[in-house]
Amino acid sequence: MSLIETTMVGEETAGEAPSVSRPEQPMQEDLGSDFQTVGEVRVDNPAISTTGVQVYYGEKHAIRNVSLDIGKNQVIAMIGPSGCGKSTYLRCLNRMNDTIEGCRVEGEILLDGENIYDKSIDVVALRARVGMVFQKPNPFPKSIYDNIAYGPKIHGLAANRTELDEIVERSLRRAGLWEEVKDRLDAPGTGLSGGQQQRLCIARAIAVEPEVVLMDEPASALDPIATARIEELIDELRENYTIAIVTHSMQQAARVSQRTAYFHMGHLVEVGETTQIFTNPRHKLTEDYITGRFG
Amino acid sequence: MLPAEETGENGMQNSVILIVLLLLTALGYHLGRRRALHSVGGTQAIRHLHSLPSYYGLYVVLWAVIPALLVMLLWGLVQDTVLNELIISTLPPEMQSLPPERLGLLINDIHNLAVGNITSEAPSPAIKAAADHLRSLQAVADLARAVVVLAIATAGALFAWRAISPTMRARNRVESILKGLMVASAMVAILTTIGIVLSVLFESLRFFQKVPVTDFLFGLEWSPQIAIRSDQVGASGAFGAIPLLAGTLLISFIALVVAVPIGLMSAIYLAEYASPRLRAWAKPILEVLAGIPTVVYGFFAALTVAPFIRNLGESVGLDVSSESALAAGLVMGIMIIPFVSSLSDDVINAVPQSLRDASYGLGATQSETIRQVILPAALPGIMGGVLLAASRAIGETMIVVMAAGLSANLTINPLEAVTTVTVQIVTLLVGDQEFDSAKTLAAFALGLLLFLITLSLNIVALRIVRRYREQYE
Amino acid sequence: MDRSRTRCSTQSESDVIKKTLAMAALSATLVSGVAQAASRDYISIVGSSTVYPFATVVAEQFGRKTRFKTPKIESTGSGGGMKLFCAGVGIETPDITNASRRMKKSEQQKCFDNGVKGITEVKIGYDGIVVANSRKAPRLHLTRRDLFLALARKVPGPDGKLIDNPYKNWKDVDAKLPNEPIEVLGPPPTSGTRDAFEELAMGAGAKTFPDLAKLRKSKDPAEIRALMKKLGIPESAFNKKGKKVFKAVAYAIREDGAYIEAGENDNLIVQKLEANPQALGIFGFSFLDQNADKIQGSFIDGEAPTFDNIAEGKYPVSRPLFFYVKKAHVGKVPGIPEYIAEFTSEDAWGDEGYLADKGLIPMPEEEREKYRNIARNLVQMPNL
Amino acid sequence: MSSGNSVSPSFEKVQASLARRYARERRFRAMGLGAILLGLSFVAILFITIIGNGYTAFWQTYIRLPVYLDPQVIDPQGTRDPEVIRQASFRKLVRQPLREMFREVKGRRDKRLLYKLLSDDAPHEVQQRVIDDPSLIGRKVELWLLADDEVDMLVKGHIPRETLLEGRKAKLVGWVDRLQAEGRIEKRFNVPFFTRGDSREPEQAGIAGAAAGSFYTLLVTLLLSFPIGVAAAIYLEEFAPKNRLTDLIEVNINNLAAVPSIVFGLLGLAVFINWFGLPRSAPLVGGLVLTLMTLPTIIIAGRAALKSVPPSIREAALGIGASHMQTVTHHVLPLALPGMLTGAIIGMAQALGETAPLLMIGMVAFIVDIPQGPLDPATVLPVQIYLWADSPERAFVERTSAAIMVLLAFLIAMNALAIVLRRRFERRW
Repeated sequence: MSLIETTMVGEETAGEAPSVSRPEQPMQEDLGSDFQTVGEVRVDNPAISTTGVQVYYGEKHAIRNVSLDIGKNQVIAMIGPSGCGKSTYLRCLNRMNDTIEGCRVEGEILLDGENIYDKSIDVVALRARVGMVFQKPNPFPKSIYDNIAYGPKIHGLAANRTELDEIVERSLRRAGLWEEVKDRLDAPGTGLSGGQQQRLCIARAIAVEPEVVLMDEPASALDPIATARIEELIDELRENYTIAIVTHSMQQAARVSQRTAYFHMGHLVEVGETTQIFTNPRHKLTEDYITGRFG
Repeated sequence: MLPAEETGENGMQNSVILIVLLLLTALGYHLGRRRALHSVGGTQAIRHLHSLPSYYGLYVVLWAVIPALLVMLLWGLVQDTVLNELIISTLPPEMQSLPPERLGLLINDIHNLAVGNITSEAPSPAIKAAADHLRSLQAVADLARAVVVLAIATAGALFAWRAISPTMRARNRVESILKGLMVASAMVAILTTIGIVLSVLFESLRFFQKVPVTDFLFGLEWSPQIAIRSDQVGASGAFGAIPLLAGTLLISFIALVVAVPIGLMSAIYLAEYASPRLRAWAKPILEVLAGIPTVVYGFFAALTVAPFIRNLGESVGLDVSSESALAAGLVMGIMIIPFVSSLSDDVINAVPQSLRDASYGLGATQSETIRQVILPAALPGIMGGVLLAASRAIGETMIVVMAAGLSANLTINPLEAVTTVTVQIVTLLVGDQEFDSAKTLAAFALGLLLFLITLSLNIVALRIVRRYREQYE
Repeated sequence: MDRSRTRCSTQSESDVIKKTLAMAALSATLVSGVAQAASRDYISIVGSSTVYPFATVVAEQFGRKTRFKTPKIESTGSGGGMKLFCAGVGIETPDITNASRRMKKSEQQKCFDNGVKGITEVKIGYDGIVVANSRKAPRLHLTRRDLFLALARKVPGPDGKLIDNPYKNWKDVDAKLPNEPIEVLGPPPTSGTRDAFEELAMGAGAKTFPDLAKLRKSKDPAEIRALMKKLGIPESAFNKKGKKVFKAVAYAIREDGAYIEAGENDNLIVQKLEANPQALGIFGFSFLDQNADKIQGSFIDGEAPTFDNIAEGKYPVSRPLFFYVKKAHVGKVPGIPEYIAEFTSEDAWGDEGYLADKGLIPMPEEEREKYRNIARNLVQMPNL
Repeated sequence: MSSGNSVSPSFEKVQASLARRYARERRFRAMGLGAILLGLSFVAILFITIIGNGYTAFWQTYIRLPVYLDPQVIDPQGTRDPEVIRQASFRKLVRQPLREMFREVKGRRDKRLLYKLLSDDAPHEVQQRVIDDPSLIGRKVELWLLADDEVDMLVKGHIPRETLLEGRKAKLVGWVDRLQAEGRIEKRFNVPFFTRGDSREPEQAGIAGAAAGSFYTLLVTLLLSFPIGVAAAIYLEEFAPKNRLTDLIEVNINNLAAVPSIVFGLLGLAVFINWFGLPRSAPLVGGLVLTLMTLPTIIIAGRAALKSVPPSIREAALGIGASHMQTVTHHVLPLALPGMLTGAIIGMAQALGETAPLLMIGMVAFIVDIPQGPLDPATVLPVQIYLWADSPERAFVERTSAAIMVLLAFLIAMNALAIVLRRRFERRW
């Protein structure tokens, strides 16, 4: 385990003008191509370990040299202002970026020690291991049952109908949705409320038994009560899954995650224990962001 | 070339009126806008206006144009009648007392003379005088029309202009006029249907007086060749529509069997797999198929495909009719591929990306995503496309006229010749047979039948589509 | 801010104006359209698709030689033409209708009822109906009896009673004919060609059977009933006129697939014959004439379907063609007498006229003279 | 770094299924590609057949003859007045060189056949030349004159020599051979094909009349059906309340899309001709009928395009205080317009190729004069194709195909427009 201590650049920035901050301008600050992340990027038992990830959308350099570990059975929150690249980074982790034309990923992303961008890696199998939940609830135009059963069916996880029933029930229970929908499994998934739909999508993701679940602002389209349900759920899921969550809400990050990573203009600025990040940010940009000076 | 001149003159007069009208509207627009602005004291106080200044301008324009055009149209409709009446009243009494058709011919002669066309007989002085009179009347009428139309336009504009005040709800008024126009446009569909029903209903009723409805609807034999003409006696004259319907359905079915898989798979490939370049080329090329005239397809079917199928059949020992339903169906299928593919493609593109993401995020392959997520979501739209294609197939005429033949066999063997409803309509209507026989009338009855079938089919289909929509929206 | 707002809305409103103007232009066209409909300065001709090719040549020559506009000729079929022609008098109705058969009494009655009283009938020549096959196959020598036996729905069986046509092969019809299945592409019942073929070929073929010939002539109900019984014709088909019963038998073409109704497009039949050498086709002589490299006409009763044979009346299956003129329109629609004069000139319908080049079989000279007089003097067809 | 592959049991199942799933994926993809290739090959076969049949029609056979423009025949008084020249008979002048060249031809019949080397139109051509340039009078000029269609077919090889040798016109072959040997026969670009109206003589027949007819017909159709179609689509999709009337309209539109075109012909006959008294064979009536026919297509496509504009855009516009109408005209309509245009182009393409309904309203007609407006009697390109296809003369076969080629050229132009529109405006929501 190499611990990359990278305070140099950060200290410089922080030391230069802590009080002369120009909150209206930090977005223009270019951190430079040799910027080094502040904080501990590596953990002891990573589910995913990334090193020097670069993402380009055509000409646009969207992710700049990000190295980060995602610990097993942990929740890691990615925060940062809009357009900072946190979603892009998340989508690298199960190669969802492949579906976007003109997107190019460089660097090393290891899942259980295998580089997922390696030619030998099968993207379908990868996504079965690294599931994803999206910002907007996107249930299929099918019944609730079929929504959950979809993944297990295509992957051939259930040998027969009984097994499939079990998987559906288990997933819905884990997602805390079973009691609400058990009487209407044949109703269309699109007929549920927003919060229920999102939990349905989570249930759908975990029905495939992934190792890692990526969540891209899963609660941003939901009301506070539904959000609270989702947050509870994330906390419960941590037992079985590794979760990476992108969120705009710092409170949410503080509530659900163990580690937090702060992104800024494609750079991973700072990463650390959630409590540390929120109570004692080490980089000035992180501090500005969490204290609400911009973003 | 003289008549062309006449048309030109008429057209020129119209275009002059239209150009002046155009200038008037431009002026009206400008003035209306200015008055609106002035009424509140300039651009600074624009927020005191109820609507944007341009709406006031538009309001003036609509008032100028719509009444003027209506009057112009109406004038055009009555001018000739009125002029003819005037001319007739000046004709000698013995001419006036002619029966109306003859009088019409006489008027034609006068018109031809008036515009300087060659006439056959040396015109009588009375006719000559009438022609001169007509010419001068026409000149007066044209002038009067221009004056009246433009006056009405000006009056309308002035009226609207004077009504402008800051509190006038110009936007709402303009919008309700536009909305009225839209409703009128939508009503065209209903008018068309009424027109169709009326055009075929009466003749059909006359047919059903001669041939019982039940014989027509449930008869298993179609053989209009005998017992129709007054000097022919029939052994088996029959007007059973079932063989025709069966033939229509057989050919349409073959067409759909060809077009739906090819069209749908093409649409899927183009929407989901193809590079933008292939897509940009292949889609329009496929659409060319929809635009190739059916006459061309008819020849293609009859001269290239039918002999080919026949030879192919013979080489494997099958007895294939030279006008097989298969040939017509295949070619018709080719024709309707783009109906399926274009519309499916649009619908597939309209399926939200988030559904694709969700499926990929679960580790589905592209084909799994397409088959299990995108297609079900796009199904109502695709059904719409298939439905449109099916209606094309059922209603298609020229291909089957040329390739499917006329023998009304009740069969489901695609290698035999069958006939369709449309073919029979055409043959019955443009043949050499005596008119007003049950045969001609049968064409209208077939038209009505076809119309009713497609109507009920569409109502059912629309219900299905709607239920899907409600489920997934 | 304000300015951009206004501009934005003006733009879309200019669209509205454009649309309004387009509508205006169109309504103006409609207006002038209605006005125009009140007069006509060209001859309007409708009718048979068989006469169409001849009428069009005449019309073109007429348009070129005279100062009148070239007539408009629609191919509506004889029946459709009659319907339009008899709809009434007035410029919205046609001046002349072509027909590949004589005007029927019922049609003349309709004309009369609608005020079309003066009609001149002009016979213009003949059209031979040929039975042809691909040049790839041997040329056939048929008789009208062969045609009847091959194509009738019911034919006299061994015991003289009528039976469903059993012949599937030409050899069964006549041992001299080739061993090929019977497959004949021909016109549908709606066609004038079919009418003529039934009468001239099938009817004549049927008459070679003595019982049928007797039936045709008979007007005695008892004799008819006896003959019908002998022939096995059901009672229900009885008619006072033996001829009608005869027609019902002789003119009925089989519907078991050996005779294929192939539409009115004769060119298409030619192409199909080429693709399928076993098949025979039935169509007008002009198509044979033009496609002599691809198809050959069968001999019928020993006569080849040649121009001369048809003109001389040797070839048995040919029919007359006509046109009808509405007298009321003469003088009111410019050019009608001149058009008739062109049609009936020797240059056009003569033995060496341009119509002969197009495949019309000219009438004998006396007949031409007769119809020329009728046409030029607009002699009225006898009223009912 | 990582603890190796602690693969879960479910993942094993995933891996086990992969090969099968990828095979299915490949099959599916191949099917898609196959479908496209099949579709494209249909287009190719059609085009090859048509072009193979028709390209020869763009060249026409001409015969070069030394014509003496005899002043005695043309203009004895020497007035050089075009009116005088117009009255003169040029037929003799054109036949003279043939007589001189083939002195051995005797007998009325053979002479007539000899004159058949040239088209009927040849004298008119010479006449026009002389009118354009009266100084030619009195000179002997070598002129290229239009050959008869049979000569043309012979030169192009569409009629085998053997067949002609068997027939009444056997002698033609020898004469043509001689002219060819003397270099007096040449194939030239067929300009008349594009500038003339219909004719019964194939060598003189052109598509200009039908093209003009198609133009006026489509103009009427476009001007009526696009605004009405778009307005109806907007109303139904954006404004119409959900009630019985709307349902009725909707059912009607969908049904009209399925009504056979021939029935629209019946409607046109009954309503426009018999009731409104509009003239038969007029592009105006054709245009009206085709408008009613294409309206459903345009409305359905228009509604689909409007539907694909996400509601969020409407809400956004309404949210900042735009009226319903403004929302539609400023935001929804511009976004939906490309889709609507695609529908309109498909509709117009249909209209351009439609034959059956025009049969009923008298557009299947022989019309020589090129129509000058939407009210002159006219025919349209597909009907012209239908008519030519039905003509017995062999030379019409290639002309039919050539006319099809021209029609297809128009279609391709229209489709090119559709591509441009789509390329520029297509978007995915």
